[in-house]
Amino acid sequence: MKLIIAIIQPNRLEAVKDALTEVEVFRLTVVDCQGFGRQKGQLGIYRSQEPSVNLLRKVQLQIAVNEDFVEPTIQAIMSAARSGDKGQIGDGKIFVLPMDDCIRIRTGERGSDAI
Amino acid sequence: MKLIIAIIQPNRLEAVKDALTEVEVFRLTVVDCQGFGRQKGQLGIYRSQEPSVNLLRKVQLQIAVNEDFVEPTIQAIMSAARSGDKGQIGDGKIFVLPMDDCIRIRTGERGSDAI
Amino acid sequence: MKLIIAIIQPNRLEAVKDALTEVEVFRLTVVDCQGFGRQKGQLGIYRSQEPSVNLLRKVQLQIAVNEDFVEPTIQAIMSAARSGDKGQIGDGKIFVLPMDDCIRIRTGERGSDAI
Amino acid sequence: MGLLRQVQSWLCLGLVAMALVSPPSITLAQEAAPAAETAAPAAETPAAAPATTEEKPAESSETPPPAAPSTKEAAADEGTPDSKLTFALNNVTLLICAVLVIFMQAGFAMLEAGLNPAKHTVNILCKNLMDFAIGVLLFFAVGYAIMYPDWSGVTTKVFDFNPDRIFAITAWDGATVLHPQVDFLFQVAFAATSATIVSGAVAGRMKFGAYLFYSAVITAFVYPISGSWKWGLGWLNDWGFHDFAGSCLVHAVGGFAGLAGAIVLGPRIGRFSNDGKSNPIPGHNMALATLGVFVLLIGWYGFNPGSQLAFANHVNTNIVMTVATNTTLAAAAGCCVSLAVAWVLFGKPDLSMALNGMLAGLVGITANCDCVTNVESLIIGSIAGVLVIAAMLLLENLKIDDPVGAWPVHGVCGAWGCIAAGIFGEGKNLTVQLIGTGVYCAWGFFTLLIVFVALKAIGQLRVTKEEELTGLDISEHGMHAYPADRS
Amino acid sequence: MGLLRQVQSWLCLGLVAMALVSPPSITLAQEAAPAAETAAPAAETPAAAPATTEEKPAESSETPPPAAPSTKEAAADEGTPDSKLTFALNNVTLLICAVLVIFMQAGFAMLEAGLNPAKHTVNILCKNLMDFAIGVLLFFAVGYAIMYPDWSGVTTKVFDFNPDRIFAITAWDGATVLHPQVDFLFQVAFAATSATIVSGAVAGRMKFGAYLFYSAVITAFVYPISGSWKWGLGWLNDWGFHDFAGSCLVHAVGGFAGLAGAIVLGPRIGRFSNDGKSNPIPGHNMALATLGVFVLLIGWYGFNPGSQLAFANHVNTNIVMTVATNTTLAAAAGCCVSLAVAWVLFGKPDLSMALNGMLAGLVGITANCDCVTNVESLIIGSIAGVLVIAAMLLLENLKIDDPVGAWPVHGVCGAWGCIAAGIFGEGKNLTVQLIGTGVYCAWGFFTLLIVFVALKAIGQLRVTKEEELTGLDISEHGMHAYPADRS
Amino acid sequence: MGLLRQVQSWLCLGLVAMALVSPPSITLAQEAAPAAETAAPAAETPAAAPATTEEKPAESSETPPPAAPSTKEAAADEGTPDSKLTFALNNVTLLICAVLVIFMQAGFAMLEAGLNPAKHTVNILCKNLMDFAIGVLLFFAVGYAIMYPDWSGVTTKVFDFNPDRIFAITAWDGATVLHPQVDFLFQVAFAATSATIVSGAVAGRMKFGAYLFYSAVITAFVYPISGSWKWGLGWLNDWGFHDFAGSCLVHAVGGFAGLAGAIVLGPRIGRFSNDGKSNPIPGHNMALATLGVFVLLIGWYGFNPGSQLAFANHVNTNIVMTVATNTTLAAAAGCCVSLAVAWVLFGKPDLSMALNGMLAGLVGITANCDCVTNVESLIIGSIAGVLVIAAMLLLENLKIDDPVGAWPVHGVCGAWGCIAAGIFGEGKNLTVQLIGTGVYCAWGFFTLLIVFVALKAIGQLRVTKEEELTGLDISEHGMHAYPADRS
Ligand SMILES: Nc1ncnc2c1ncn2[C@@H]1O[C@H](COP(=O)(O)OP(=O)(O)O)[C@@H](O)[C@H]1O
Ligand SMILES: Nc1ncnc2c1ncn2[C@@H]1O[C@H](COP(=O)(O)OP(=O)(O)O)[C@@H](O)[C@H]1O
Ligand SMILES: Nc1ncnc2c1ncn2[C@@H]1O[C@H](COP(=O)(O)OP(=O)(O)O)[C@@H](O)[C@H]1O
Repeated sequence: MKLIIAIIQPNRLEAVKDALTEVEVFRLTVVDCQGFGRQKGQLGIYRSQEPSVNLLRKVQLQIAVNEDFVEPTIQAIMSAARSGDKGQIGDGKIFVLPMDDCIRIRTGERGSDAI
Repeated sequence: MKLIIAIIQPNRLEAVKDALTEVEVFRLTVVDCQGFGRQKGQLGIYRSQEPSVNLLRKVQLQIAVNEDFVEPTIQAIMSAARSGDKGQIGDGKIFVLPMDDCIRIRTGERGSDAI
Repeated sequence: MKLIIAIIQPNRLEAVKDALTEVEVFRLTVVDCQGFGRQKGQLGIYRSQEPSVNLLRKVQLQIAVNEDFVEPTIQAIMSAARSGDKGQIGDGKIFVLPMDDCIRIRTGERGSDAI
Repeated sequence: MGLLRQVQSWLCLGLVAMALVSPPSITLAQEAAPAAETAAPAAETPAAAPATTEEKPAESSETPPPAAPSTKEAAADEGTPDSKLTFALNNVTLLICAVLVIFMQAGFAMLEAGLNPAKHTVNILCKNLMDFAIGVLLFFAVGYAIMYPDWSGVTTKVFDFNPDRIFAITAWDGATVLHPQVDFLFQVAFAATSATIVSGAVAGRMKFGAYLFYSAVITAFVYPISGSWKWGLGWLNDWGFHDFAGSCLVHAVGGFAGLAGAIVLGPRIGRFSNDGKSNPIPGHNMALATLGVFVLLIGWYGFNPGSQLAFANHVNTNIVMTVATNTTLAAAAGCCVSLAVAWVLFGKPDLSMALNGMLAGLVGITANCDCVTNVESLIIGSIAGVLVIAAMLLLENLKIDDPVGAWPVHGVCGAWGCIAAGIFGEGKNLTVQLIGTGVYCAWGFFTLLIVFVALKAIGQLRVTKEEELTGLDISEHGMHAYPADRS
Repeated sequence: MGLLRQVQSWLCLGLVAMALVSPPSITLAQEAAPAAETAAPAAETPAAAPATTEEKPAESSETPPPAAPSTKEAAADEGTPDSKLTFALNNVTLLICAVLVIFMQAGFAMLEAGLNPAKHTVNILCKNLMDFAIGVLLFFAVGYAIMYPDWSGVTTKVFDFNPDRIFAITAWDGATVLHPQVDFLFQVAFAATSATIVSGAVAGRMKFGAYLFYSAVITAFVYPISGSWKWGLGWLNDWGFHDFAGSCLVHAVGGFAGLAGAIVLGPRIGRFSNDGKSNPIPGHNMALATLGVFVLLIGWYGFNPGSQLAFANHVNTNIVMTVATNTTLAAAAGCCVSLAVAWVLFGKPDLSMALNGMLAGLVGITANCDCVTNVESLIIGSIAGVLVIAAMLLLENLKIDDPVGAWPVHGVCGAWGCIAAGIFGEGKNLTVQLIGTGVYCAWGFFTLLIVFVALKAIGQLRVTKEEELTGLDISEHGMHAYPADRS
Repeated sequence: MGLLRQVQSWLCLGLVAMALVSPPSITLAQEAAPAAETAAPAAETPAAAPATTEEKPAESSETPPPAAPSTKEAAADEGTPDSKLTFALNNVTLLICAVLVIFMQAGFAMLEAGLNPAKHTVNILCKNLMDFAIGVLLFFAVGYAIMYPDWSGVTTKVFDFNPDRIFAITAWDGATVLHPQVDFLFQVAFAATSATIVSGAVAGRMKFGAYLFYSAVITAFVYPISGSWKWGLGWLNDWGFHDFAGSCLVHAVGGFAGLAGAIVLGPRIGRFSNDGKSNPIPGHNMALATLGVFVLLIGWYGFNPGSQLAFANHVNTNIVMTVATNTTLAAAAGCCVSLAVAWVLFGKPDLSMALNGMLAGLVGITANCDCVTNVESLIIGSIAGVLVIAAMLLLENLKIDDPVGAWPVHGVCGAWGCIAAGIFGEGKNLTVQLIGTGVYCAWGFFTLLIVFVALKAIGQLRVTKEEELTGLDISEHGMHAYPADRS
């Protein structure tokens, strides 16, 4: 079991969700976050001044998956989260973390059944 | 050391906090999130239309614990986070992640003492 | 590769970001969160009543780093996140999680190159 | 209708009897009467005395238009350009005042929304919108008829209605000083206010249907019936009770009704811990709450000055201007004193107390702003600023959960306003003021207590624990006030 | 200018012809004329008849100031204190009404912002601010001149302008009942309203530049031209068409223009799924939206009562007060009915429908509030409350995306208002009302359709998909409405 | 009091001397005098000339009521119905204007809150609430007495007070044109405005106690003293200085006081990087800020038209209506020009600049709206729209941190307003205008500089770094403006 954390552009969320549905990943959790990376300038101006590079709005997806689904999930995210054809700086990252256990609160099921 | 991530219904937060206190888990971090799972329909209507299934508000708990506390913590969350007696779809998940190290910023203590 | 999760006081964010820049950690993700720990009383009064101890506003940093950078990153956070000289209760925690993989969405690079 | 009329009459009488534990009796009424007679001309304004000799007396709220004794005299010079201008000026000004009072609905809505958790916001907004909408319809249907029955000379009744005003506004007869249409508008805004005051006290746990029901009861019956006792020229008016713009008639009735609601409902989940600790539930948006108070302040310039009901001669103009300044001074004093007291007692300058202090000052001056001096206004406002804090602490001790402080602000300071009229107001009788105040507080409290207990008995009062924790927005209205962009 | 004038004239004529599929012809105009003549004195007010004999007739909106026939008579008693007071009272009151109407801009801004996702908020605020600013400049430049040409007696033209009012307001000649400066102010507020109505229908996807352009076109040409047909004493006025405060002239024109925009733009991304399912995009802040509606309600007390344009004699005062109460009753009825219908149909008391219902009632009563009774106002408001829901469901079915419901509220209920005047209004001709309504709806729709199609043709209408998803705040204005504290 | 009086007098004289580097001397005063004399009747209104012959001259702000020379004449026809109506109309209208000006407090609060980070919101709201509350109390205590001393004929003093107005409002003597109570109300609203302007410039880093202190100093002394020089009929009035509604008296004084505060406090942490880069700190809620500007716009219709102080005869009505339209035109021009300039310079249509541009236009027209034409208003507003951007860029270059742009909007455009009166205003002397403007700017700047430096010296001015980073809400008031639902 892995926990996949993907940080993407907010405006790609719908596309990524659709792409994940296609590889049969139906469950995920979304967290608002702000990213500090190589991208610049989303905050153009304020009172005629350009704020210095700063935290930009991002969205974080957390998806717990069984091993088989790791690669399809990564591919789905990658293809749908890119801005334009070649991607842009700021398009984000995917982190894959090992996961020891998973529990479904409703039923108490554990392990890969509970994902 | 484990990092326990629990995604629960917002209205169960108080109950879960109380249950954790009873098993002597006093420290935790809470993050607002939105979940996409099997639950439907929290957003009933808007201007007479039912929005399509969508992201529902959830709350995520992050709790770093030493090994001994893993099971009690899971049990506490499970018992307190269920809606009604049998639980409902949407009640959420618990993920258990391995954790290499923990540092208390104030003192610089590390490892299981710092939890 | 490790995922470093640091929970700090919101007003130390700028200082921590500067400290991280100095150890050449340029990329990070920030999530708003609320902490329940040993600290008390941030919410002084409301309508003449002191709310019971409760969730206090914190900021969570998520930083994916290669092994070499783990210690410098921890040190940078520790030094910059402490309130005053000796630190105060509520200054926060750092968790170090193992990470299996990292993917840069824009290019598809993987592993330590993608951090 | 005959039956309803009788039942209502008896109900009223019963409640009034409860309120008057000490027997007031005829004697007292006679004591009060002469004081009342001199009240109008003896207002604090120095210029009033010479002016009145040549003018018809101020058409103050003491003598509401429909029964105005000066009707015939006014009719006599109907055709003169002067009377036409007077008529226009009076009515246009009252229209503007009515608009300001209607604006208060927005103030109440923002204040209550701001002082409550985000998860009840849609419910709060919907309550405040609907109590105005329903209030207008029901006051048009029956409330106006009940509040202004045709009681000339008859003062033993506690309930009656003017059949010409059921679903209708009497046509302008070309003679009365006020146009009935604008009179209705001004009065209906007051009626809606008394309903909306209750809203804050019962926030966060009442079923929406229950809210609509009691809101209808207040605007259709509770407020008009007790209103008729004074402004409908009923028995309390006869006794010489003074409540210029409604500290008791509007605010205390609403505030005590809210108290009844808060008691019957019980506190919100988590408001008081099992170990008895008080655990305040902070509002989610202080900017909204502050905006609400500013809007209420503005609205009060319609509420108080407008209550003179006439503007166009020296006496009236004089009173209206004094009323406006007194209102301002009391608001400022209440605000400063509340902030200062809270700062001393709790160690921080608490914005929520400053806001409530300003409202406390405004409510406190409402009954007496026409008959006290500027400096007395400062005193009245300051005392209101202390009272509101004391009342809040009392509620804490009694473990009664009033989310916005409706009872401390409107109930307690409303009562204070009428008592202050007795203390400071020239020619006002303190005993009468105390009795009248008691009557209105009891009336508001007990009538609504019955309504809330009845709703509770049939299980229609409070939402379930689950629904309350989820928030009334989702559970009652199926929508969030602040959906995230992506949802 | 001569060319432009001709082109415009022909364009207008063409559109009007389209609207009038059934030939109305001269005959009909003559049928209507006598009805119109009796309209003013036959207002529902009982006291009007005796009063008018001794007074100059009500300077109602039927006879706007610049061309007021009573000018000379008024001039005669210019110097009397009475006439000076009348002048002052009329103009001061109209100024206050103008301020209330200008306040509506804030209401529209908050309502539209609240009912849309957070990511378009800056864009929406900027649109609503700028359409007022640009509207003022352009109405001053040409709009006012076009809307009030010097058409005394000539009614065959559909477009003309008064050269003295290009970049200028005619000086007060010491005789007209209204001061031209305040007349301009009141009128410009109306012009800005009609532009701002469109804003809601095209929210979330239009380029900011395109918005400024069409907004300029509306306030400079579209609204003034069609406005001149009635309030400029043009041909529709001649036919006896009745639209007291602008259900059609302002609201229907704006609402149908918005419909054209919504159609040409197409729905927002994700609004309708590929499988045809409707997927509403909820607003991000219902508190803001509700505040907006309350502000609009307040503003309407300037919009409707102010449209009488004169206040200072019994006839006027009488009408103004009735107008205010009718407005209130219709708003309340619309609100209650919409909430109730939505509750029954969809199972929840939907705040967003109650808000739209109140606006629907307000729009519906605007044309006829001077010529219907209180009870008829309730009926008109109630029907508007049903119509607004029906129209929304229709848009859903047609897959037209109107984010705030501008067409259901302003377009449909605006049309209903003028038709209701024909049904309920004493002495109003239903056929004329139907024709006039059709003309205004068609005019608003087709003129703006041309503008939007043209903008689309040159690729200046809609932002890119990427920009829309990111939100217009960042893509068009480079800023967030709600930046996090740390950014 | 005698000592304080002397110290104050000398202090004033010193500052005035500083401001007048070039010696103005007696000669200049005499040059100016005749211009001033003709000013009132020579207003741009064509109808004014014939009208004035038969009327008492316009009771413009040139001759505030308490010292009105026409008092006796007015008293003569005290008893006529006409004079009573005139009195009522004047005072009721001024009351409404006062209410609009008080509403501006809400506008300032929302604007400042919206343009600052969320973590200072409670502090900002509390400041804006309290400066009104404290302002009312102190203006009642001493401010009103200082601002309107009994200076008939004596013009060499710079400070005095009317002992009858210490903690009291003089009773209405039955003769003055304005009722003292409403006069006080209107004036106190202006005083509170000047304090509240400063608030924006010092946001986000000042101790709450320090804020209350300087706010008290402004409303009790700084504003009343300099106000008396003009509106108290003091020496600047004598020289013929013209500031119709307070571009300098209210706005420039407040704006320059704010500049002093911003300089003494220094910029907020992070506002300018160590490498000298400017790093703007965006406001947290543009919807709130925009709402604030709309409310301010509305309030300005009380501020400017109300400053005529009389409404009830042709001359006054004429001026008031022109003032209202000029105000609107300047606001629109300022808004459009600012947006356009910012768009060209920085590539995006910046909402925050459009908002400030509208305010700039409003401030700029305030001094001269009674004596310029409509087209001149457009020019004045447009120039203000440019000036506000230039001034902001200047502050950036000087590394002065004025979070809401109080100095560019109120200071610079306030000065511009009075200078523009000299340029465009008929019969106004530019030299006098320049001197007067200089005096007010210097007075606002230096008096508050002293206050701020003194507060700094005793360590009571600025919060600690830690507190500032945490936000003033928690550190000064112990509460969040927007607590999460669960906290
Ligand atoms: N090493 C990292 N740790 C945590 N978050 C990261 C890391 N790298 C990137 N991110 C997140 O991803 C977002 C996009 O990163 P960016 O540097 O623009 O991408 P790229 O690596 O493609 O240039 C950042 O805003 C940040 O939120
Ligand atoms: N595999 C998963 N990865 C990430 N989040 C999940 C996953 N499964 C469930 N969740 C979270 O838990 C919430 C509840 O899930 P749901 O599917 O309703 O529960 P159940 O599995 O009991 O049907 C979801 O809204 C989502 O936030
Ligand atoms: N074991 C833990 N699991 C999750 N979060 C924690 C844990 N310990 C601390 N935190 C987070 O760190 C914050 C500071 O914790 P606190 O207990 O005040 O620190 P300390 O351990 O130095 O006393 C808490 O508010 C909480 O958000």
